[in-house]
Amino acid sequence: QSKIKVAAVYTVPVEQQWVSRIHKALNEAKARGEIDYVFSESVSNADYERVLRQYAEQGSGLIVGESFAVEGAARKVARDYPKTAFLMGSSGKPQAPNFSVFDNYIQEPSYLTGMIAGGMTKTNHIGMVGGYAIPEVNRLMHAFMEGAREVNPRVRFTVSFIGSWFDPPKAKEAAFAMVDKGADILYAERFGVSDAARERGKLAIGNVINTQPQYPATVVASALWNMEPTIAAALAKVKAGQFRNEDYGQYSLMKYKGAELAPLGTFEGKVPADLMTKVRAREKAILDGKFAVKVVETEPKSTP
Amino acid sequence: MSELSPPVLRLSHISKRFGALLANDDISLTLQRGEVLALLGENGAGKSTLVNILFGHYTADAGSVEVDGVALPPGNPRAALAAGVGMVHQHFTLADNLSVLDNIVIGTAPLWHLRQRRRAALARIHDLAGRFGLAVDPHARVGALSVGERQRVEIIKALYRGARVLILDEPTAVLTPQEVESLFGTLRQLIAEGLAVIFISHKLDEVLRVSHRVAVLRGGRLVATLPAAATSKPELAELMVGRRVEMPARTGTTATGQVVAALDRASVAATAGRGGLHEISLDLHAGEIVGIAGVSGNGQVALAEVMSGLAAPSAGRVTLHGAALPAQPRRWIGAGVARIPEDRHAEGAVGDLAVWENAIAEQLGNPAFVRAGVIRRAPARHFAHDLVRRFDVRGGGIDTPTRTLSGGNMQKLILGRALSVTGADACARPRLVVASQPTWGLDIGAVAYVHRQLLEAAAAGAAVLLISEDLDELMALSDRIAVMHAGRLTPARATASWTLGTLGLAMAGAGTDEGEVSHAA
Amino acid sequence: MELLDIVSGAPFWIAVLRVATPLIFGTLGVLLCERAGVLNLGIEGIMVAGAFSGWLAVYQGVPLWGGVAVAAGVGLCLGLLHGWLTVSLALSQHVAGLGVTMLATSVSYYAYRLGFAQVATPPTITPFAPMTGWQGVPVIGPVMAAETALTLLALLAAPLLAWLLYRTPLGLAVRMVGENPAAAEGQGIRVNAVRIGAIMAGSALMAVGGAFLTLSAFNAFFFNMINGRGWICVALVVFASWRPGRALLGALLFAAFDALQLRLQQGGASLPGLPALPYQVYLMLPYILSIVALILVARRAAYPQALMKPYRKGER
Amino acid sequence: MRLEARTAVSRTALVGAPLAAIAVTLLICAALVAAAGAPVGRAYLLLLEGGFGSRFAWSETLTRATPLILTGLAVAVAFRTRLFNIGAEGQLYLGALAAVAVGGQVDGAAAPWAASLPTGVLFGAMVAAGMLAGALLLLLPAVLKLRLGVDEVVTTLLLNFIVLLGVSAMLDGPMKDPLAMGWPQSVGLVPELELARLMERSRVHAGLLMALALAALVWAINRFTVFGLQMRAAGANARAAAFAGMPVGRVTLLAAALSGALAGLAGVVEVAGRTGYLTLDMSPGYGYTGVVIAMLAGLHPLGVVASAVFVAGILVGADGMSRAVGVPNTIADVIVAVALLSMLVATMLTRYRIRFDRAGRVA
Ligand SMILES: Nc1ncnc2c1ncn2[C@@H]1O[C@H](COP(=O)(O)OP(=O)(O)OP(=O)(O)O)[C@@H](O)[C@H]1O
Ligand SMILES: Nc1ncnc2c1ncn2[C@@H]1O[C@H](COP(=O)(O)OP(=O)(O)OP(=O)(O)O)[C@@H](O)[C@H]1O
Ligand SMILES: [Mg+2]
Ligand SMILES: [Mg+2]
Repeated sequence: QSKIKVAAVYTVPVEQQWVSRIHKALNEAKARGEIDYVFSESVSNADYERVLRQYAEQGSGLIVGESFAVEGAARKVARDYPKTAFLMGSSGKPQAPNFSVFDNYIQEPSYLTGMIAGGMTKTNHIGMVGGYAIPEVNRLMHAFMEGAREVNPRVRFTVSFIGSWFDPPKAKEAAFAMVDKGADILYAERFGVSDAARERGKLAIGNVINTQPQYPATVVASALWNMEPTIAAALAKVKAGQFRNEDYGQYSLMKYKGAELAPLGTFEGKVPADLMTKVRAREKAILDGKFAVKVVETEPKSTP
Repeated sequence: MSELSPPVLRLSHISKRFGALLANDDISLTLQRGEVLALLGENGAGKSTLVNILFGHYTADAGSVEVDGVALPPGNPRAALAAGVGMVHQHFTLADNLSVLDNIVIGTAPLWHLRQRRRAALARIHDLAGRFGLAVDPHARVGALSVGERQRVEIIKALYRGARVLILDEPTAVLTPQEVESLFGTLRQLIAEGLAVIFISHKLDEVLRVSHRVAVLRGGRLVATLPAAATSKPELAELMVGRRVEMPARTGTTATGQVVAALDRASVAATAGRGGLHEISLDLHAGEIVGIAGVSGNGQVALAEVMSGLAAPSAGRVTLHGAALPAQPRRWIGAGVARIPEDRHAEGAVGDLAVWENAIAEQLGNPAFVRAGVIRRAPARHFAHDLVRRFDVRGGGIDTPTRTLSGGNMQKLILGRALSVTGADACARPRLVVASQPTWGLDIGAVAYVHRQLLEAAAAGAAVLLISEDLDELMALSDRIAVMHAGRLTPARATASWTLGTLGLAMAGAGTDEGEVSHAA
Repeated sequence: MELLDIVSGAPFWIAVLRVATPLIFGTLGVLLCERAGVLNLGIEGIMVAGAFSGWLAVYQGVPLWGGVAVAAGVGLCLGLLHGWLTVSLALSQHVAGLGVTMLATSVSYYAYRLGFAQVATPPTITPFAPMTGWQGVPVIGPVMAAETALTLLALLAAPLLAWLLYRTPLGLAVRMVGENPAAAEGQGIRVNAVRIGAIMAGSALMAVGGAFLTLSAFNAFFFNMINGRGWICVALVVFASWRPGRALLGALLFAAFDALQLRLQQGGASLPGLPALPYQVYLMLPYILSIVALILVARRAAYPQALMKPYRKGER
Repeated sequence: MRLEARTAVSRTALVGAPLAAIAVTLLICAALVAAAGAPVGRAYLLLLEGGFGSRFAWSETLTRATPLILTGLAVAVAFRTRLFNIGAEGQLYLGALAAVAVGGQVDGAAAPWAASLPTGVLFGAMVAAGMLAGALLLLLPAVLKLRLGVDEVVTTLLLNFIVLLGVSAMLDGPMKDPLAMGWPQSVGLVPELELARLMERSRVHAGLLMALALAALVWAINRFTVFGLQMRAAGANARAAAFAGMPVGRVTLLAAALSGALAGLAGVVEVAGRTGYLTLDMSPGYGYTGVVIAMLAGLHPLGVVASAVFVAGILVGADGMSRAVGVPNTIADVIVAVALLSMLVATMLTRYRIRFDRAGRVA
């Protein structure tokens, strides 16, 4: 049968953690021979609408992207091409007939990594470095903090934002400053943070991607985002001619394997067993639908 | 000086073209050891071009330069320096923010050396200063030096490198008479030691005094080379200009009219780089020319600023027809004050604007040229055409950028603009003319022209304030002369009562003590 | 008070030096160019190119110092380009500079993408290690031991440049062509050669500053990672009144504000006397203070007189 | 090597120079395209087509050119007066912020104070607010330059960072759209304030007409008015201008205000014509590109229009081309950068000739 033509439009380079997950899932689908995949990265806000239109004009069956700052434009294009499926990273609602949304709803594993961090910190102080305080970042940070508090009520958090997605040296500086203040586990939302942790012999918690291969002695656990379920679901709908306006957010949940606590890997056995028992129990509760991680999207603040 | 000895310098068949203009046309010259050759010519005759070619700043289109029989590579000042050619440019080429020492030693050591031999350099400068009477503090910042001192630095620069041919392009244009004397002393010293000198000047007296031979350029061509001893001022003037030059002079005393402008114990605080005024009083009457003599830096700039509406006196009063005006040039222009600034490039005109735009620059409030903020191009350009014609501004038309005019022509433009303002309050002619150093750097023909204009303005009833360092000019034009020294002014006395001697004494500070100034009026 | 605690600790000064290092290189580079009379707005791009080429070289197996040399070499080439445009051809220095920035940035990104088309995580290298040997040295030891050799190089570059400018014939020539090129020419200095040389050397310094980010501060290359640091250097040179010593001081001051800003931001609500400001306000702090500093020094600033004035031989 | 001014510039040179520059650009970039393994000829055909080859291409090019014309004009006006405004980017964002503050929705409708106003008046207020914001932002460096001698290149550059962070704080705080799900973006403009489309199914909006009108206006100011003359005079020689009685300080400030207002308007037009609301990544460096455009145009207002369309066309065309032939899309920036530099060199060579002296030494 004929392959589905998929086009992706990213506003940042494909190394950026968030986008790298979508890119990976689509590349895998391409490798499996399911799709023809083309993409544009670092597409500026001003160009986004045009690029969408051009892909739509070229007969793409499915267009994937992140429409956060270009919501209006993306929805307009979708309206103009009702035959094309649009699957957009978005904080908004789906739009009839063909505009579906998804988001990195990985607060569940974030919560679990928070538990691990809360249990592993000796100084009861965790540092968190973010790029910008946007919902995609905030809700994971909140879930992480909640998880840490569950196992360790005395834990303190230091939060800071560096005002850039792409400044690892600066993220590193922010992380160093946290270590200097006594943090011994760092929540690595940006590149650079794990690096700082490694240099100072501290631990780090990964986010969205698994950086343990690069930092085997540093990254304890990571909350992974897997875009594969989302992409698979969307492709299935497209193939069946049933793609509609839906919220694919759920496919980023652990239940659908859209998110997971990365294997402990090098830290297998180094995390206290009783702590891991608690974590596994929580994980099961989540999977069983007995525990829901709260979604809070306000800007997280350092604990006083 | 033997006619048979080979020349130190030989210029053969030099030609240089700037676009359509042939600035140097097949010029050949020689220079002997111990000789001073004067180079004469109108503004734009090609003097600076020729010496710039000789020094390697410009590249000639044709011809060659030989020093001691060896041809210099074209367009290479390093080679010229190495061959012993030193040049003092028409406009000083010194870095203001660096010390005198730095300005002198730059380029004398290979660039990759790790050390500067400052001690040895200081000793050498000291030695040169003593030998040639060129006193200057090697550690001073050049920006803080007077014009005369800078001139000395320029000459030391050349001598420091052991120059055997020294080129001086209009070295006296901005020097005071005393500084000129000391420069000539140095020159005599130099030729005694065997240097050869090329000397450019517009002042024929000077030329006849210091030079052995005179070469005259006209329109880029060498029109004559004569021994200085066998020629005269009128002959040289005629050779330069191509016709006889009449220097206008005051025709007896004019009956002076009412007071047009008055300074009453006006003071201005000194600022960095310009002296102040100290309780100056002076009346300017309609129809008279009042000359202000003085060594530069004694407050002339401040006086010109106050009388041009650029600065307000900090104490005392300045009145025009009995009323004080705010220090806004626009108001002064409107009140019929024609102003000719000292520095025509920096203040007189905006070089990047077209001639016609500069011509109306002082009249942007005049309804004849501007309506509702929009320039009425037709009348404005007509006015400029007329001005260019009446004041004989040569060099391109009214659309050429003003910067390409020669100094003399730019001066005529400025003069014409100032004198043709038809003030808002219906004064068809200027009531007061404030002219600062109006003939600096101009050739003799242009000087005659400017003088005639000033005399005509006075004859037409304007009061003229002539600030000048050229005593001959002052004596020739002024009805009364006052002398400035250290921000104070002597009473203005009839020109006839001054001699060059008494003027010089007053300029040196004698006779401007407190008592005399206080009851001057 | 917390501020005092922050500033009195060695970790703070370690951070300051680290943040300052690329700024010191960049500022000295701009300073050298401007002393020779040429504004170099190419800095932002030259730093990108330095960061990329240095990193790429090391990634390809060249030793770390080789990477630094490669970055410097790329800086020299871009400096030559800027020099050719602004000096030989006397083009507008603003625009040529912005053009060089655009070119160097876009070509670096292009090359990176060609070489690393399908990367999930950015490829890394092993960066410079801290100079732990300094540990025993009193007072500065604990701080220096946490820095890499590039930081030491930056700290040494300032006095070296000062010595060069004020004590050697070459330095005098550089200052002279920046003050009055006609005068320099009249003294036999080859103005264009000196200017282009200064721009090349200055650009090499900038590129090394960029390389510090990929070879020492971090271990990978990112799009946008220079993040405006180059522009800061342009400001710092004015603040420094074109003096190498003050440039060093200025870079350290800016870095101190930046390091402090991170720490104050992290203090959150806990910092007494300061309300919980949006984090952007803290990020603004170094820029605002730069402008304030510029206002304070403006009166004394002694511009190289020929800065931004192209010199065309034989033209007045 | 030295430069020698040409006396007469031939018409062929004037036309030929830009063409030669484009040829050189294409040649240089061909190497890069080939390095990526893409077919060069086809790539360039696609570029041309993508930038100028269809109605859609033109509509996109003109959409992209609209803010560039305005920032280009802003820079041209300031540079003419020798006020080196590198801060158009910041002025653009502040202008956009002001526009949203005035014309933004409150609870899904116009703000209470604005609800009763006729749309035309509200539109005027929005435009005025944006222009005023841009003007005020540039007045600060202009005043600092005039009064204290603070270098404006540096202050305008630094202000870009400050404004962007300030806008970020506003979009995270008081001006955040409560309906944007926490994403930092401003509330949307009242729909009636959005600019009309000029072509169906395209993004070209009435902002283009505003930009063109302003280019004509600035040209007229430069050429016909006293203010234009005064701006040039104050820029070329402030001392001489002051001596001739021109109010140099006031002229400089007015020019700064005009420049800032134009850049501010670019922000207004982007919000009202393209996005409908303000985000932090709205401008892909329009302010900096404005410098490029103004200089390509030789600071001539009408030239600004031409060079803005040219640059926009390359950006749009090269972006599409990169996708079609599979080269990294930064090729667009490479082409613009190379085009800029070769265009500068080419136009210079129309005015000067390069002479190699007989000595042969390259100095
Ligand atoms: N750099 C230049 N570019 C173009 N034309 C020039 C240049 N320098 C000189 N000229 C032309 O050459 C002619 C001769 O100029 P030059 O400076 O040699 O005159 P001069 O005799 O020194 O005049 P002055 O007495 O005013 O100093 C001028 O009229 C001018 O047209
Ligand atoms: N950039 C230029 N382009 C064309 N011609 C020029 C240029 N610069 C100078 N000139 C010409 O050079 C000649 C001499 O210029 P210069 O400035 O030496 O005049 P000047 O009479 O010596 O003035 P001053 O001595 O008062 O400065 C003038 O005739 C002028 O036309
Ligand atoms: Mg001359
Ligand atoms: Mg002259």
